[in-house]
Amino acid sequence: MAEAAAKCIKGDRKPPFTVGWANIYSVPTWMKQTEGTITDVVEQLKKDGLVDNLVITDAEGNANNQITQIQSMIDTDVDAIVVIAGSSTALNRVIEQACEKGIAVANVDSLVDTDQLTVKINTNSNEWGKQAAQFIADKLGGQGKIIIMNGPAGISVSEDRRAGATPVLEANPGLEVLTETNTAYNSAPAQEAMTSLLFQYPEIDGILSLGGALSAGAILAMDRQGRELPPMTGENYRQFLELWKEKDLTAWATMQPNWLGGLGVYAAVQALNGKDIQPYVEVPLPIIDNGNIDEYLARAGEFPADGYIYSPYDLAMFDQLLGLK
Amino acid sequence: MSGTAPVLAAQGLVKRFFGNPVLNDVSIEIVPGRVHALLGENGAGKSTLVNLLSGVLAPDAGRLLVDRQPCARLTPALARRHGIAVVQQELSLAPHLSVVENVALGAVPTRHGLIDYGRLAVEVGRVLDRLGLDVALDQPVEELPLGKRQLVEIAKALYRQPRVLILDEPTSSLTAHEVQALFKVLAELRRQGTALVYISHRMNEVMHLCDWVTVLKDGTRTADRTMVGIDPPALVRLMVGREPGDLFPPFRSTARGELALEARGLTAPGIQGVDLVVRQGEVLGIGGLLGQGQEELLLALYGALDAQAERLATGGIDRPSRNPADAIGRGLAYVPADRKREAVLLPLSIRFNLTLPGLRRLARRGLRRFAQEAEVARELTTKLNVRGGGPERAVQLLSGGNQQKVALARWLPLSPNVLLLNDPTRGVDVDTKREIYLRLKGMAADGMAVILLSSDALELVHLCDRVLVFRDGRIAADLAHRQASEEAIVAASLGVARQEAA
Amino acid sequence: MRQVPSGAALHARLIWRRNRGQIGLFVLLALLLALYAFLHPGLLSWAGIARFTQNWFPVALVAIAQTLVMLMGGIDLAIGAMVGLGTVLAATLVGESALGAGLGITATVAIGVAAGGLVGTIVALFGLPAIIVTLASSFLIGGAALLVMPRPGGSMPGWLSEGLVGVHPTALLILIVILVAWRVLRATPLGLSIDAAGDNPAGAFRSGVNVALARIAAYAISGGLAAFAGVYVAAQTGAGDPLIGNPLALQSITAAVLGGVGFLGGQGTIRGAVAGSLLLAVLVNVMFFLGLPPVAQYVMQGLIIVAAMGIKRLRERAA
Amino acid sequence: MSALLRHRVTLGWLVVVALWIAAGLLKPGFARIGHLRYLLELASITGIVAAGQTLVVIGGGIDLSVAAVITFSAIILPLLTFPFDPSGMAAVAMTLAITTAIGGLNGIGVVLLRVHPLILTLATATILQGALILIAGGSAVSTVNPAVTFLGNGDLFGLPMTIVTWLLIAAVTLFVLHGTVLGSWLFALGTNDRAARLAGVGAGQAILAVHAASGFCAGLAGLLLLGMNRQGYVGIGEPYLLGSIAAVVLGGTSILGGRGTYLGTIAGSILLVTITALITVVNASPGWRAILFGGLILGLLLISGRERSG
Ligand SMILES: Nc1ncnc2c1ncn2[C@@H]1O[C@H](COP(=O)(O)OP(=O)(O)OP(=O)(O)O)[C@@H](O)[C@H]1O
Ligand SMILES: Nc1ncnc2c1ncn2[C@@H]1O[C@H](COP(=O)(O)OP(=O)(O)OP(=O)(O)O)[C@@H](O)[C@H]1O
Ligand SMILES: [Mg+2]
Ligand SMILES: [Mg+2]
Repeated sequence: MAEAAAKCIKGDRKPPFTVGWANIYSVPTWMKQTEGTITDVVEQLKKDGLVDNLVITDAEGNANNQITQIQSMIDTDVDAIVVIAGSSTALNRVIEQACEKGIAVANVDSLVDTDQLTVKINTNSNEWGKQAAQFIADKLGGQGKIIIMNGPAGISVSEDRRAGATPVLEANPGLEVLTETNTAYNSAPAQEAMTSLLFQYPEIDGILSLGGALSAGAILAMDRQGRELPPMTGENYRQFLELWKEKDLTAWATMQPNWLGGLGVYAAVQALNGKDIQPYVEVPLPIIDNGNIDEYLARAGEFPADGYIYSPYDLAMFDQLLGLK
Repeated sequence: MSGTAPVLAAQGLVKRFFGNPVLNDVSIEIVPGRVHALLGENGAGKSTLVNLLSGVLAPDAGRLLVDRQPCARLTPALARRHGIAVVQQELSLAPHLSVVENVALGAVPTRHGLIDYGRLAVEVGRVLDRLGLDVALDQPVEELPLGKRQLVEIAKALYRQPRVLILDEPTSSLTAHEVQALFKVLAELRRQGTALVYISHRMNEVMHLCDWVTVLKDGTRTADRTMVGIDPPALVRLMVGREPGDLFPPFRSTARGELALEARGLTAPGIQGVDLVVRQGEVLGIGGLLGQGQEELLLALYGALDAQAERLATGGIDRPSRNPADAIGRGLAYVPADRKREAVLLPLSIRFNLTLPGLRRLARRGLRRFAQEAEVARELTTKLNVRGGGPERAVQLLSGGNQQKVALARWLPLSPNVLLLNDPTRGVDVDTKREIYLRLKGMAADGMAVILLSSDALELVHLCDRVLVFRDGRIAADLAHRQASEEAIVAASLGVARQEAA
Repeated sequence: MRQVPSGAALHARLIWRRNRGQIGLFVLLALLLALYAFLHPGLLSWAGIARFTQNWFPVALVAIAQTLVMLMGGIDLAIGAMVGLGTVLAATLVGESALGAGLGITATVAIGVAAGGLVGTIVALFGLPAIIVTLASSFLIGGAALLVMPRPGGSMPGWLSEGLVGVHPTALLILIVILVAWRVLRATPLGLSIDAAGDNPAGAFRSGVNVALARIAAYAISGGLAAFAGVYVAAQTGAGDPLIGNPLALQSITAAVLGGVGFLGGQGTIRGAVAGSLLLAVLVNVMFFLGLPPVAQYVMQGLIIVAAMGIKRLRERAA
Repeated sequence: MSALLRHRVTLGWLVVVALWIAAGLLKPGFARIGHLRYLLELASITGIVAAGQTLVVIGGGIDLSVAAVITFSAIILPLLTFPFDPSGMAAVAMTLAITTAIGGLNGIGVVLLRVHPLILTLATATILQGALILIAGGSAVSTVNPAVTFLGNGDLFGLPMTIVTWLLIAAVTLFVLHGTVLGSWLFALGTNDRAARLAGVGAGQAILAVHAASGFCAGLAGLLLLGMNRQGYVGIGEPYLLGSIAAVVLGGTSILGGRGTYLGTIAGSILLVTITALITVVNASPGWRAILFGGLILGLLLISGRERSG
C-alpha cells in the first residue's frame, strides 16, 4: 500500500465520502454565495459517486461554537472537513485532532495558524495589499494625499492586507497617508467614517481601500458631498462595481473568490482519493480594472444585489490550481 | 428605674431635606428599662428621627451621644455595634432571601469565617417562637403576608439582642393576638433593662405599654414627659394640639336592600368555598388571625388571583373578574395594605398617583387632559388633607400616613360600587384615621358597598354592619354588628367560638 | 415549639429551596442531554464528557461571572472583552514571558480582578448605570487587548493546553471546584451580602451590610472569572485572540436569564445560570446531530429558548 | 440654575453642545455646518430606533430584536415591488406593516407567555436571522425604490428627509409618552409592575403597543439606512442594537424602567454619533481609539449621568 500523498490522509477512507462544511456564520451574503459554490461542487462530485453527503454547520459567528461543531463532525466521523475559521488561532487544536483521525481538512479563506491539516487554500492577503497600494502609487505618480480604509482591527486578514501595503508606501515617500480607518467590511459604517474624514481633509488624491464593501461606502460619502472621485481600490462587491461604472471611476479591484469554498471541497475529496495535494495552495488574485469591468458587470444579474461578482470557475480550473493536471 | 443614665441621647438635632426643615432642634433621651413613646402626626418627623438615631441619615446639626460619649459619625453598622436596633417597616427585608437569612442579615454568627447555620437555627428559631411566629426558617420572605413580614422585621431587631430597641410602627398590620405576644416580649425586655422607643398611631397600645412620651409636631418637640397621669384624650391633644373628638363616628347602618356583590363557592389559592353577600351601603368587616385567607379573598374578588366560583355577581355580570382592569370596569376598587409594593408608585408624583386609576376616564380618546388632572389632584389632596408638598412632589417624599391617603384617595373619582379595603388605616395618625372613617361611612351612605379587611379589631367593631372572621381559608364566623366585640372576634379567630357563628 | 433543625439540615434546605421555579429548566435540560446522548452515544465516555465539557466550560464561566453581577442588580457588558484580554494576556505572560505558567495565570486573573473591581467601584461610588459603564469598559478593555496583541497570536505551553484540554475532564473538575467555591462563599457573610444587596440595597444598608463593598466584590470576582475564562480559551486554542470573547457578552446574559436570574437583582442562582449555559451548549450539539440545516437551527434555537422560559410561567399559572 | 444642572436631560444637551464646540476647536472640519448636519442625519437613524427602544425601556422591558428587524426591513423592501405602484409607497407601507407585526408578536409573546422581554426579543432576533438566510442573497434584486431613495437622500425645504422623519417620530414619541394614557401607563408599569396592574393599568395593551411601536421604528430606520446606503445587506442593523440602548441610557432613562424621557434619548443619540465621528478623525491606532471611545463615554457619563441621590 502506497503512502497516502497528502497530509492527514491515511488511505483507509473509501468513496463516497461525507463532507462537512464548518461555516463560521451562514447569514452574511458572501458566506451564502460561498455555500452556493460548495453545494454546486458537491453536486458535481455526487455524480461521480465521490461524495454522498454534505453536512453544514453554522457557528453563528462564535469561534467557541465552531470548535464544538468541528468536534461533533469528528465524533460522527465525517471524511472531510472544509472550514472557514472564525479565529486564526482558536481552531488549531480541534483541527489537529481531526487530522490525527485521518480526516481531510481543507481550510479556506480565513486561515488557521496550525499546519496539521490537509490543505490551506487562499489568496495572498499580503499580495492583495501590495498590489492595491501599487495601483494607487502608479495612478498618483507616487505623489499625493491618500486615505487608507481597512477592515476591523484585531483580525488577521485586515492586518495582513495592511502589512502588504506598507513596503509600497515606504517606497513612495511622496504618498502622504492622511489617516486610516477601521470599520466592519460593510458599506454603511465605511460611508459614515468617510464622511467625517471628508470634512477634515479638503484634499484627497486617492483612496486605498482594502476590501469588502468599504469602497462603495467611500463613493457614496463623496458623492453625497459632490466631491470629485479620486482613484481608488476595492473588491468585487456588486454595488462597488456598479458605482464604479456609473461614476466612471479610475479603479482597481480584486477579490476573495467565493469558489474557494468549492475548491476546498474538491481538494479534500481529491486528497482522500489519494491525490497528492500541496499543503498550501495559493490562488492567484483575479484582477478587475477599467479594462475588464464590463465582463463582470455583464454577469451582474446572476449575483445577489448585496453580493460579490466572482470570476467563473469549473473543475478543470480547480485541477490546474491544485496542480493535478 | 428612672434616673438611670441615658444609653442613647440626641441634642438639638436638625435635619433638612432639600432645604426643607423636617426636624428642628429636637432632643431626646433614651433610658434603659423604659418604654419611650414617640408620637406625632403623619409627617411629624418620627421616622426621620429614628433614622438619625440609627445612623441611616446624618443630622445637619446637633449631636448624638451613646453612653454619654459624643458619636461623630454613626452608620447602621456602627449603630449595631453600639447595640442599637430598629424595627423598620418591611423596608429592610430582602424578599428573595429566607426568613433566617433576613433575620440575621448584617449580624450573622460565623465559625471559621462561615455562617454558623447551627447557631442560626437555634437562635432565630428561639426569637420566632418568642413572637409566636410560625413560619419555616427557610421560607423566602416574599411568600409571607405583610403582617408576618412585619413580625420577621421585629424578630430581626430582637435577634440582635439590642440595648436600645426602636420600633417604628411595629404593629401597623398585626392583629390583637400577635400584638399581645409582642407586648409580652417587650415587657420582658423592659424588665431586663433594654431601652425601648415605641412609635405607633394606636393610642391604646401606647397607653398600655409606655412610660414616657415625646411628641413631635412639624419637626419640633412639643412635649417630653412621663405617661403617668395621661389619659388617651390628653395624649391625642398633645399630638394634635386641640380637643380631639371621638375616634369612631357613632354607628349607624346605611345598608340597603339591593345586593352589590354576591359570591357563592368562591375558591382561589388560599380560600375555599367562600359564600359572601354584600349589600349597597353596607360595611362588611373581614377579620381573623394573620394570613387566614382574608387578603386572598379581596384579591380573588378583584381579579388579581385566579378564582373559580359557582356564582360571582357584581356590576350586572356573573363571573370572576379576569384582571384588575376588568374588575374596575365592573365597579370594584382595591386599596392594598402593602402600599409601597402594591399601591403607590414611589418615585412618581402625587398627581400621577392620584390620577392613575381614573386616567382613562379623565382622558379624552386616550389623550390626557392636564387641566382636569391638576384639578382632580388638587381636589383630592384637599379632600383627604394630604400633607407634605405640592402635587408634583414624588410620593416617596411623603410620610407613610400621607402615602396611605394617596392610595385611598385615587379611587374616589371612579366612584366604585364595591370598595375593597385592605387595612386602609395602616400607619395613619389618629386625626387622619377619623377622617378616613368619616369618609368611609359617607361613601357607604351614598350606596357604596365597603369590604373592610382590618388587623385592628376596633375598626371592625365600630364601623361594620357585619364581620366575617376567617380561619384556614374559610369563614369561621359571621358576626352581626351587635355581636361583634373585640373578644368575640379574637375568640372566633382562635376557633373557640364556632357555635356562635350565625 | 418548633423543631430546631441542625445547621447542616437548615443549610441544605436553604439551598434546596432555591431550586424552585427552575425545575422546568432542569427537566428540559435533562431531556436535551438524554436526546444528545441518544443521538451521540460517544458522549457517555471519558473522552466524550471531556470534550463536551471543554467546549461548554468558557460559557459556563462567563455565565457565572455575569450572574454575580446581575444578582447585584447590575449587568456586565464587558465580560466578552475581558475574556479577550484574558487570552492575549495569557498568551503573552504564560506563553512568551519569563513569568512561567503559575505566575502568568495568577497575573492574568489578578488583572481581571483589578479591572472588575475598578468597574465595580465606579458603579458603586458614583451611582452610574451599570449597563453604560460596562459598555464603556468593554471598549477600554477591548482596546487594551488590541494594544497587547493587535492580531491573534502568541502561544501557550503545550503541557498546559494538554493539562487543561486533553482527553480528561479537567474542565468539569474546575467547574465543580468553582461551584463549590461559590457554595462556600455564599455561606459567608460576604456571599449573603451579595444576594441581599442586590435584593434590597436600602434595606441591606439599614441592616448594617456594607453594600458598596459587596458590589465591588461582585464585579471583581466576575472580572477574575472572565479573565480565567480567557486563560482557558487561550489554552484551548493555543494562542491569544483579542476579539474571541465578544460573542460571550450576550451569551452570558442569555444563559443567566435562562437560568432564572432577574434583571432587577437579588433573584436567581449560580446553579441556574450554569444550567442556562449548559442548555445553550447542548443546543449547539443537538442541532448538529439532528442534522438541521442552519435555517432550522436558528428557528429551533429561538423556540427552545422561549420554551425554557415559558414552561416556568405555565407551571406557575397552573399552580 | 443649579436645579437645572441637576437635571440629567439638560446636562445631556449641554454636553452635546460643549463636545461640538471642543471638537470644532480641535478639528476645524468638525464644526462645519455640513458635517454637523450629517451627524444629525446619522443620529436620526439611531434616534428613531431608540424612540421605540425608549418606549419599551420606560415600560420596564428591553428590545433586543431591533438590529434584526432593521436588517430584515432593509433586505425585504427590494423584494416587494408592485407594478401598480411606481412611487414605491406601497412597498414602504407593506414593509413597515410587516416590521410592526413582528414587534407586535414580541408583545404578544411577552404578554401571553410572560417571558422576560429580553429573552423573547432575543429569540425573535435569532429566528429572524434564520429567515434572513432564506430571504437574503438568493435572488438578484436591486430595485431602486423612489420613496426609499427620497427618504434616505432627499430633502424638504433644505432639511434632509432623515432629519424631517426623525423630527416627526420625536414629536409623536414625546406626545405618546407625556400626553397620552398609554404613556402614563408605561411609566407606571416600569416603576412598579404589580402596583400598576392593581391600579387598573392595561398592562397587556401597553406592552403590545410599545413592542409594535419598536418594530415600526426599527423598520423605518431600516428603510432610511437602505435609502442612505442605496443597498441593504445582512448585518446593516447590527450597530444599532447596543447603539439604541446606549442612546436611551446616556439620555438619562433608567434601564430598569419607569423614569426617563425621549428628549434625553435625542441628546444621547447625537452624543453617540458625535463621539464615533470624533474617534474617526483622531489619528491613532485601533487599540487607542477604542480606549479613547470608552474613556469618552465614561467621562461624559460622569458629568451627566450621576443618579440623583438624597
Ligand atoms: N428622603 C426624604 N426626602 C425629602 N423629604 C423627606 C424625606 N424623608 C422624609 N421626608 C419628609 O419629612 C417629613 C417627616 O417624615 P417622617 O417620615 O419622619 O414622618 P413620620 O413622623 O414618620 O410620619 P408617619 O407617621 O407618617 O410615619 C415628611 O414631611 C416627609 O415628607
Ligand atoms: N426611596 C426613598 N427615597 C426618599 N425618601 C424615602 C424613600 N423611602 C423612604 N423615604 C422616606 O423615609 C421615611 C421613612 O420611611 P419608612 O419606611 O419608615 O416610612 P414611614 O414614613 O415610617 O411610613 P410608615 O411607617 O407609615 O410605613 C419616609 O417618611 C419617607 O419619606
Ligand atoms: Mg414614619
Ligand atoms: Mg410612619
